[in-house]
Amino acid sequence: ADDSRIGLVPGGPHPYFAAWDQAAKDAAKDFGLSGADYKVPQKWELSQQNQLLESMLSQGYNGFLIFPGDSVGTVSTVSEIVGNGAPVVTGAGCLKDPSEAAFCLGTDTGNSAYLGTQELLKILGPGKRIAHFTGFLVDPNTQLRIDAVAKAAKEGGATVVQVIADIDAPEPAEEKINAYLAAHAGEVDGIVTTAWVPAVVAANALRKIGDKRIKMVGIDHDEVVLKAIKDGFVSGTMLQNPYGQGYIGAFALDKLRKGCTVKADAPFKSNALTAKFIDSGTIYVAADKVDSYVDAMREKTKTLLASFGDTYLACP
Amino acid sequence: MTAIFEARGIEKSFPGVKALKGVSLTLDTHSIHALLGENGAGKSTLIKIVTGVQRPDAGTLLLDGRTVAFANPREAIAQRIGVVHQERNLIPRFSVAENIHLEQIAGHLTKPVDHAELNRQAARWLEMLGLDIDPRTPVSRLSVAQMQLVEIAKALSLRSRVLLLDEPTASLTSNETDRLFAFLKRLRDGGASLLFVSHKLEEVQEICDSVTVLRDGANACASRSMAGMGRQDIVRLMIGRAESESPRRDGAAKARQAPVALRLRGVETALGHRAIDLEVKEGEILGLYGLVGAGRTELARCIIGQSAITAGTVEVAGRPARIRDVAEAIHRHRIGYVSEDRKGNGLVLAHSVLDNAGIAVWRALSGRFGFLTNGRVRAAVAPFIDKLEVKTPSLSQTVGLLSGGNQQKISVAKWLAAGVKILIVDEPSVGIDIKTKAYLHDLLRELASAGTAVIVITSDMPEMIALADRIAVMDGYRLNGEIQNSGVYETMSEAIMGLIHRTEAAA
Amino acid sequence: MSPAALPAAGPDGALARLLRADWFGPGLVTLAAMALIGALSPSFLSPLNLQILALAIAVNALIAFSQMIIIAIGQMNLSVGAIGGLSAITFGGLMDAFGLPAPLAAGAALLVGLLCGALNGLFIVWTGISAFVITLASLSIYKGINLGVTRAEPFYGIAEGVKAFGQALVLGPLPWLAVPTILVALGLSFMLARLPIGRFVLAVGGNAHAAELSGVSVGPTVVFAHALSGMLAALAGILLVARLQIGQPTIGDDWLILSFAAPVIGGAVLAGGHVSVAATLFGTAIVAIITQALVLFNIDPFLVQIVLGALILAAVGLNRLREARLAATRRGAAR
Amino acid sequence: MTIDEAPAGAPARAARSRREPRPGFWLTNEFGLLALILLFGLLFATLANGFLSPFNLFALGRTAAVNIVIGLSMMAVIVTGGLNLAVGAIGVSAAMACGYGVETLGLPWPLGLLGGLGLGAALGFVNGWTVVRTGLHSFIITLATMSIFFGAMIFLTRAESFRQLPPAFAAFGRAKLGGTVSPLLLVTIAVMLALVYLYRFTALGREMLAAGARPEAAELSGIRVGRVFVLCHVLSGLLAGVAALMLVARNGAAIPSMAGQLGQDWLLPAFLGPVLGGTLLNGGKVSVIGTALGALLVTMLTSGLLLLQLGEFWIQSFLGLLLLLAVLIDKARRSYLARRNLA
Ligand SMILES: Nc1ncnc2c1ncn2[C@@H]1O[C@H](COP(=O)(O)OP(=O)(O)OP(=O)(O)O)[C@@H](O)[C@H]1O
Ligand SMILES: Nc1ncnc2c1ncn2[C@@H]1O[C@H](COP(=O)(O)OP(=O)(O)OP(=O)(O)O)[C@@H](O)[C@H]1O
Ligand SMILES: [Mg+2]
Ligand SMILES: [Mg+2]
Repeated sequence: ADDSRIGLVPGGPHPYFAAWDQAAKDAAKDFGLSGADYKVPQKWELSQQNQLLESMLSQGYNGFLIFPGDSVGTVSTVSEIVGNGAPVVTGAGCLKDPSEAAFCLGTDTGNSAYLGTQELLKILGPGKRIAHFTGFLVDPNTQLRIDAVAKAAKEGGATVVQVIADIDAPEPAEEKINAYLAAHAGEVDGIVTTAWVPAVVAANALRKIGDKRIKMVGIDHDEVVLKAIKDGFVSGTMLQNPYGQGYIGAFALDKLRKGCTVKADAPFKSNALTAKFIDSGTIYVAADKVDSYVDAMREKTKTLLASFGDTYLACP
Repeated sequence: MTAIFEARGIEKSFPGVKALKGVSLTLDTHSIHALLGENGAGKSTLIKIVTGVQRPDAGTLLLDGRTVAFANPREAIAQRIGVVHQERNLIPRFSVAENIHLEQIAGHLTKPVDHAELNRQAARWLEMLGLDIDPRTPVSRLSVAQMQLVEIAKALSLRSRVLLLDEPTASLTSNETDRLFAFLKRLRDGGASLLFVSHKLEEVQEICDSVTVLRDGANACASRSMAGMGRQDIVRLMIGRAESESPRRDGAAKARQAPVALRLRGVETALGHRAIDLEVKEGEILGLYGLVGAGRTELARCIIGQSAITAGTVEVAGRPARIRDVAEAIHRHRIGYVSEDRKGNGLVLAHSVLDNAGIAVWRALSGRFGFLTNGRVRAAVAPFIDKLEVKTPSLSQTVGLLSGGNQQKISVAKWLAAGVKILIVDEPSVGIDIKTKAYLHDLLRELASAGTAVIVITSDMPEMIALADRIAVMDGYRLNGEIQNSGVYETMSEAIMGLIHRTEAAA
Repeated sequence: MSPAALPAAGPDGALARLLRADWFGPGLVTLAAMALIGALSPSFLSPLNLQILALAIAVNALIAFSQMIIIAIGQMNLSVGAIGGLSAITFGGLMDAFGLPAPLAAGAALLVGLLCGALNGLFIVWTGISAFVITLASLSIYKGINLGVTRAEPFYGIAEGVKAFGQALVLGPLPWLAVPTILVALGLSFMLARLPIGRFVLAVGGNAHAAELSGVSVGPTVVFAHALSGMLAALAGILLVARLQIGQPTIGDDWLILSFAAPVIGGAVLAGGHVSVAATLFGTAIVAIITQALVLFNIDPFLVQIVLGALILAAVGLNRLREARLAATRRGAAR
Repeated sequence: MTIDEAPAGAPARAARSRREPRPGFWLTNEFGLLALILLFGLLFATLANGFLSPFNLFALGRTAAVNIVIGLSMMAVIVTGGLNLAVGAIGVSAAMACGYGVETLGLPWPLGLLGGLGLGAALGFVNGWTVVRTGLHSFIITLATMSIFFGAMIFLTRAESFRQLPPAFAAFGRAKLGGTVSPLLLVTIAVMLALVYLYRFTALGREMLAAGARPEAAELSGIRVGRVFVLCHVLSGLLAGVAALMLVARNGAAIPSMAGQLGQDWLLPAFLGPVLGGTLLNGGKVSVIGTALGALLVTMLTSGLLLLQLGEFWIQSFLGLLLLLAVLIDKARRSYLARRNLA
């Protein structure tokens, strides 16, 4: 409606969310919102995000797409926001049930890691050894990813020989991943990365040692990773759909403000965190699709949007 | 003799204090000029203004008849005005040599420092002052007296035309002082102009040609010739009346029968003392004399539990005592120690007068849940602060802002308030003016008469002879012997020096 | 190494002097750690691994030096990371967006670092407000500019020459990236030990008032130290861009702790006046070796932090033990 | 002992010569901060929409309440001339211990709270004891223990949150007294009062200050410096625990990420308050009120800037500039007053 002011708030500054900015602008135009803004906490800090959200509420924003800074810690903030009459949808990451968020629109982090590992094993064949590079341990998703990779490896008859975590910053990531490859390159056949920075750094590291024997599956759409795929140093990457999250999230929030409600019998999926999960799309991109993945994502967004209202919302 | 430097009508205020009220002073070539006054009279402030450390509120400075204004110490140094400040101003981790020549280094911005050359040059200055230390030693490892000599060497190395010395001899013994004076006289004869601040009037009379006296920030006399001035004349100018000789104590005889308060037997320490046998009786004042580096301060530190006693026995009030830390010494055995290094560890300079004077009694004064108010502390310490005539705008003044002498009074007042049974006083009158010194001596005597055992460590021979009942002489971390004090300066000083040189002769 | 660590009086030989040197303890710990880890896991001493180690040390040492020079004047610089980050994106941005040749871009980035540092110093001297507060504010400003310019997105268009430089080797396992660091280390040692400005820095840190009284210009010295610190941080940022091959806006975000840890492990006195280039270098090496060892021995990621903390404690504890021994023997010899 | 028998005239003179003038209230840090808070408050109230809205004031107070206690926790160690990098790690550990006690062990919540605080104090003790025993700088010790405490917490909890807490917890964090005041603010005020009492009116508090300002002098005056320093660290740990439990109430759960990786997110608020409030980093001087005002000022600046909606990525720059501006204004005020006082 014309009085909807939607805020799109990630957990902190990160290139992944850049697409939300465009999505917000497009949504405001396409759906006739009075405003949709992408606002970024200055740091990846729960308290900073909370403060930003509180401030936006004071400024009159009345619908929020939020990437929860913490899947449990943000529950309380969300319920405060909802208590003030502003609907909340979580995007890219979910809140742990129970929460007052309408639903979660994102990538199933665990499943994505699971699928990515499967893709890797498809390339490697059975009985191989893989390493897993991932992000901060304080992020509960990290544990989900570790478990998912382990599960896929077990099913595929591979062994996870090493997990390196807490490398969401480029410097330690570079140091640890390189050190690992320097010492153990011969003892590992594949690498799966489930966080942005490790994917970038590992792609560069493989390029550096020029070893195409080790196969790698990355995550997200960083240019370095995409280029490494083209050049053959990385086999593929698990892409998510940030633009779709932002665009559809804004659409749904506007509807919710107009009096729509979430259907009780909607075909939500469930993941490790919530039973109200909607998959915004995950695709595996290998060298053949590097140039066309954007179209694929657009397509996915379009189909999701077309049926979204009917599938998930009950409108007066 | 011609005037080289002149200060006219200098004024300077600090928050709450008017430190200088129109002070004038003229320095001549070929002369040593004394600047005298009580603690807080404004001597150091005047020196700081002359050397560009502080700016005057009013008044003019003339060098060679031309008006000068120094915006910072560098400009004064450039005009060859050197200074030894009252406070130690050395870079603790730099070597002795580099400290001495820091001004030189600051003069050549691009020339790499030649440490070997600096060491060679510094060695010469050290030798001239009779300081037997390696120029490569970091100054943080020196004793107070050694630092003072380094600071003097630093000023001398500039070969200044005007040299201001603010209590350079405060922590020196007569030996070093004599050496220094010989040197200063040579400088004077070479044409330099020297300003000398001291509270030891014997020294002033020995080497000064003219004198300026300050009283409460104003001239009591400006640049008068010393000729014909007696000690009493100077004293009258300084404090407005003549000095009253305090009579020697007669308590000494009584004390001889009193019970022993502290006894050391065959004590050896981790710091290197050997075979120390020493006792002090209640009501007795024991003097501990020795040259710089004799180990007296160190012995005191071992007694109060700061360093370990490795052999022998210590008895306090007749009972064997093992003192493990200073808190135990103070609270259980009631032994207090007035440190010689008041800036380093005698006072908490950043805290108020009240907090410093009361620190040793907080525990005793605090009530339930450790409750303690300023009022209660003030009631306990104010009498002593008054008695010592501490000059401070208020009890909440920061101690670091007081004049040197007044700081020293606070560090003594602290122990008076604590009411200890054994008091060790290390160089008590460093930097204290004669009036206060007399008070302090009276006070120590009074304390002793009331039954406190007092150990006085001092390198000031006249003070030692005026104060002590009995004098123990230390050298090289051993006790050389003891003598009863007869109070007659000549015989006593001879006897003491005899004891000191006994080992040297033997060695 | 500062000659403050020069031996004192006494008839002691070269060995005693060595024992007393600041870098000796950390150096010993470094060697012992390398020998131990090398014995347990031979691949640790492989050329490739040594090269990785050298790369990590090369950048981290510059970060540590950048802080060390400020510790030397008895202050803190909380904005090292922010300056490094800003310089890094300047370097990357000029190449990516304006197609500037790498040397020019690097020069500009160094200038940005120098300027940022000098501004810190000027403000501290001019206002007399503690460096902590000023650099805290400027940390926010510099980091904010970084975010404002990049919108948190990296610059990818790094010149090929820079990328090649980031991976090239000089000799054996010694990477080219380490060369600027080695030069800086040598220059800093010489400056701190022999050049008047270096001595001023240490004098101001040891006792600013005394230095002022001795004719040292305290203000300019402080500004100089901060400008130098900014430039070293910038250099670290530039090298990091070469190493990471992208102009990450997050560069510098977590330099702060590291920048203090290495000098302090190397025996720097936080109160000022005493730092050692060699010891800081070894401090950096110790942290890098520990980090690598944790990866090498495949420590459970949930245990990594505990082990890291314990090892740092062990390293400084060992060094401390040596110092205590030394002090004890010195006291014994005093008499 | 005759020490008490001062000369008859002395006490009278003491009273006369020392009318303790309050050393320029207008010159104090606290007044400066208060003036700045009013100044910027007024500015934001006129420029920023919604600054004075009840919800914003409520949120502001609640954020400030936690930041103040975090600042006080750091202040307790800065007194010794050291610092405590492990405040965040201790805080999270305390919160998780409380959550574990209540959720897993099923303890009644007051016991859970006590358990959390107890662990905070105990970890503080570990820090203090290690610092005093080894003689190493607290920087390096707490750097290491930060890793160790946090690592142990992550290892034991596997980064899982505790959220089955009594609803009273979350209700407390969200309650509004009189529409705008968070009860967390009251907790903070209680903590401040206790600390003011400690530093002003107890022997222990004074000993902490004296020992921090000059350990050598304090030692020679009979203060057991080592013991006092350990107590400072214990106090710091305890306060970190209090801050963490306040955050538990605010978040309605005990979560391992509430202070960020290694608890480092707390470091900035931990230092900002004390430093702006006039606590000397080399020890010996504290200001409880100043720390609180400092934390409040920063929280307010952040809130005001967010409301002003300046370019979203530039906010941090503006915050830095405002901070700089604030200290400059304060500096100008001080030199102005100092000049006038002397004239
Ligand atoms: N920086 C300062 N701030 C406030 N008061 C000061 C400051 N410096 C000196 N004063 C005060 O000015 C007066 C003169 O001090 P000054 O140090 O010049 O005395 P002095 O004659 O050198 O005494 P002493 O013999 O004890 O060294 C004293 O009352 C002192 O407390
Ligand atoms: N070899 C040494 N290395 C380092 N410091 C030393 C050495 N020898 C002595 N010192 C220092 O020199 C000083 C010697 O003692 P000090 O001069 O204080 O003795 P004292 O008898 O108390 O003399 P005074 O009271 O006249 O100063 C001590 O402070 C000690 O720390
Ligand atoms: Mg003086
Ligand atoms: Mg002595």
